[in-house]
Amino acid sequence: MPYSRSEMAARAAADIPEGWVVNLGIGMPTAIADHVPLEREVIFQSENGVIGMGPAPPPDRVDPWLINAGKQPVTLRPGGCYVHHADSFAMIRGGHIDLCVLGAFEVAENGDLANWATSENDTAPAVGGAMDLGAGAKRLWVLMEHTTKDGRPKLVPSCSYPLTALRAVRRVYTNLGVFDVVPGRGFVVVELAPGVSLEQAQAASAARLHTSA
Amino acid sequence: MPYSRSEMAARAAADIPEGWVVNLGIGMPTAIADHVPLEREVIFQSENGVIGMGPAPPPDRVDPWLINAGKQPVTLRPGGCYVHHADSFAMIRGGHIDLCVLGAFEVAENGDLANWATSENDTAPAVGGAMDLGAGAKRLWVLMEHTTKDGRPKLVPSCSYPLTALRAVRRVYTNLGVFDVVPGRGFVVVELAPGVSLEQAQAASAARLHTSA
Amino acid sequence: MINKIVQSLAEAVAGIKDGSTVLIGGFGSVGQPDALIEALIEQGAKDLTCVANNAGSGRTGLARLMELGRVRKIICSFPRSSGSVVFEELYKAGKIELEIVPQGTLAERLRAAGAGIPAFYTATAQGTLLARGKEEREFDGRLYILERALRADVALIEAWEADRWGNLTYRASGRNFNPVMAMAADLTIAQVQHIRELGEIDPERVITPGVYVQRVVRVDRGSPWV
Amino acid sequence: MINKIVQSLAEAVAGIKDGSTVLIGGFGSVGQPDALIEALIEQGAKDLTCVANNAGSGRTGLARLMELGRVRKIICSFPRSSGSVVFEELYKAGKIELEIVPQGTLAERLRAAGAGIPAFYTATAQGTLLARGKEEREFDGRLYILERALRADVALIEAWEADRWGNLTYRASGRNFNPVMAMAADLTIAQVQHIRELGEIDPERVITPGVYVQRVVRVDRGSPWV
Repeated sequence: MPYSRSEMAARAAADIPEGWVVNLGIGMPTAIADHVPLEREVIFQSENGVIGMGPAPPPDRVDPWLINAGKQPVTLRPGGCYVHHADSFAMIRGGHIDLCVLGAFEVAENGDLANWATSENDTAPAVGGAMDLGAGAKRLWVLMEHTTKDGRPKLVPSCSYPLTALRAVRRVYTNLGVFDVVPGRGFVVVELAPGVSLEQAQAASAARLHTSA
Repeated sequence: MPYSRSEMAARAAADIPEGWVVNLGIGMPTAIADHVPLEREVIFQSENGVIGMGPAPPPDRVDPWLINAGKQPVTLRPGGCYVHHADSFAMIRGGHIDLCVLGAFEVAENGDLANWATSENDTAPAVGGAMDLGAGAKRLWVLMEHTTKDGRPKLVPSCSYPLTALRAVRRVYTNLGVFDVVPGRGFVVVELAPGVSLEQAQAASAARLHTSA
Repeated sequence: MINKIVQSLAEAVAGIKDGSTVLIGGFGSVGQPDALIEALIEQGAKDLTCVANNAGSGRTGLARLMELGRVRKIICSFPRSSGSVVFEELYKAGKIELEIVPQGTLAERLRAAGAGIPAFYTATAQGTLLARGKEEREFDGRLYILERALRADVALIEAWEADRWGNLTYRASGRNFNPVMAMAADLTIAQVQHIRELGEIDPERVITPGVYVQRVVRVDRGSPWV
Repeated sequence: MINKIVQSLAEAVAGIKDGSTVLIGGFGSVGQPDALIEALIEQGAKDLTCVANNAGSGRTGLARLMELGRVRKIICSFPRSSGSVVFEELYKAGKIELEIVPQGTLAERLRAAGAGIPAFYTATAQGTLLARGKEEREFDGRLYILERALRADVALIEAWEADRWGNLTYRASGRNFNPVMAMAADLTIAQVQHIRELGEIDPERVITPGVYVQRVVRVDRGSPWV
């Protein structure tokens, strides 16, 4: 059985050790934080200058001045703090973010990431902070469905969509499993979701899946 | 009678309007602040990140954490604040300082300033923030004795000492008078100290002194 | 006595010229100078280049300014946020120019303008469509692109507290682009929730020194924003 | 539980390697991590490149480290402060290298290193001796020189308060180089006057987020510094 979205987020969350500074992309990656227990102290950073985000507030305790990069209300943990946008991206660009997890349209076997525009003729693609995070974070993971809604593979030999960052992705979490991007080799299976065979995963991928052996 | 040091500082102080952000160099220029009454609100900035300095504290009220660029104890006025060194020099380099007043070894008639090293072979000249201030402040004035201790002129056709900043000085206050640096023209006498004649001032200068007429 | 506090929104935006480059603070609805944008709509300046993280949403604020045909060009990182209908219409009709800038590069270009840095190198966007036409250069084995400072005529920002010298504090994620935009414009106008007496704001808590601010106007957003 | 607080100065400076580039915070005597410098003297690392605003004074602290022959090179803006006798002796004897950097360029090179900017242009020092060998380039009719980021292995800094996540506040002019140095080193070690409980420091008042800090040690300076 492939992972559900929640299981995918939990699976990625399990790999985040205490003490890491982590930026989670808008959409599915944001849910990863819900699977990191508060007592495992992970510092969630948001591009808009929030460092040390806590869980979403109950509806009656929303502070309208406190949102994350996805514009959702959040809270600040004890030990959290605020910086302005230039300082926030100094932290990102300067390599001080241990991990960034983004969604993707495609990931190539050399680690190229495409997640911001669906064609060169896209009239007005929205890039946000994805290129900064892709180039700046110490580690870039991707969390996404293994294929598009109409079944097209998203693990590819090389990206057909415009790139966000070059040779940047280190690991991919999908509904079918966990895959490392190994320089010179490509996608290497770390594990498959329960009941998913290598053949199934390979059939859903355009790039070759290697096994670590 | 030429101006005394205190009169020179007072003369420069008289030309600083309310609201200007002003950086005063180490040494003689620092004394200018003493001649600006508190009710004329001038914002004195120091390279080490103090914005809105007030007068020196009485000896029994010195805060050892609060010094100016000359390492002397200072106070902070109401409305003052602190920034770090990169933010302080962003303010300087970014053109947000209305006026900087420095001392000088030489000022050339094209506005070149030499105030940091006495020869190219100087073993270890100390530049501090002078080059940043020279290049970054909106206006650069110089406050200095008209000649060296042994009588050598400091207003020169071109500097013989290594430069601090090029074409930067706009006005010079000396014990003999006040002189504008006018592009394409050179030193123009704004006023002479009481009892000082143009001939005396010219005799003490290597560069030509023009009169505004 | 230095007093940057003005008494009306009209006074706050007076003198903004046609053809100006206008920075607009905020990220999402937080720290966005809504009242100043409305005042700019009233004020009438046109042929503007607007710099903001987004390209407006709904039909008010920046979107309204665009709909009125007053914005020639928008420089932003995320034009396609939910409800950016006006921008989409104008852009499809070829009635507005767009420059997309990665969010961190946008912040750094503004900071550079404020800090007297005319240009800097960054790895962000290297090798992508957004690097087209930009100088590429290698330092220590990695490729970077050259980005230019982004200076503006006017910044409209929102802050939490101000005093008459223009010192500003922000609240929580309300900082965002506001402090760097304050540095990058010749005329920085701040809409604030609270006016404090000079000296009342803790000097260690000032984020934007008044040096960067020319005008302050109080706009009480009311509950739940206070 | 994240806990960056260490119990001794020896633990704070443990592992600093020979050949390291070491940033030393402070301006004048303010915000200077005196106890950490003494601990580094004890620790024994040699062949160091030290980056500080000054080149030490008297015969203690950085001057002592130099006198012991442990500093290969010093990068600073103002080597000739009153009492920099050790530096003068060593420099005349050809026993120490010197790189003089304008103070603002020094701060910006450190900030650039922390911010992932490999190089930037500045007008500071253009046309002077300190621009020799540096690329010159014109932007919008003005000449600038290219300056490189200055990254380090270790930063020794002083702050006012810290919590166990390493968040730091400073006091008055004690900020100076400390926050930018904290960003620019792989291992940032802070000597602080006060340890606070997590959450006790106002989040709006944190100047250096703990993200930039690896180790914190409490050093009570005693009166009148408290």
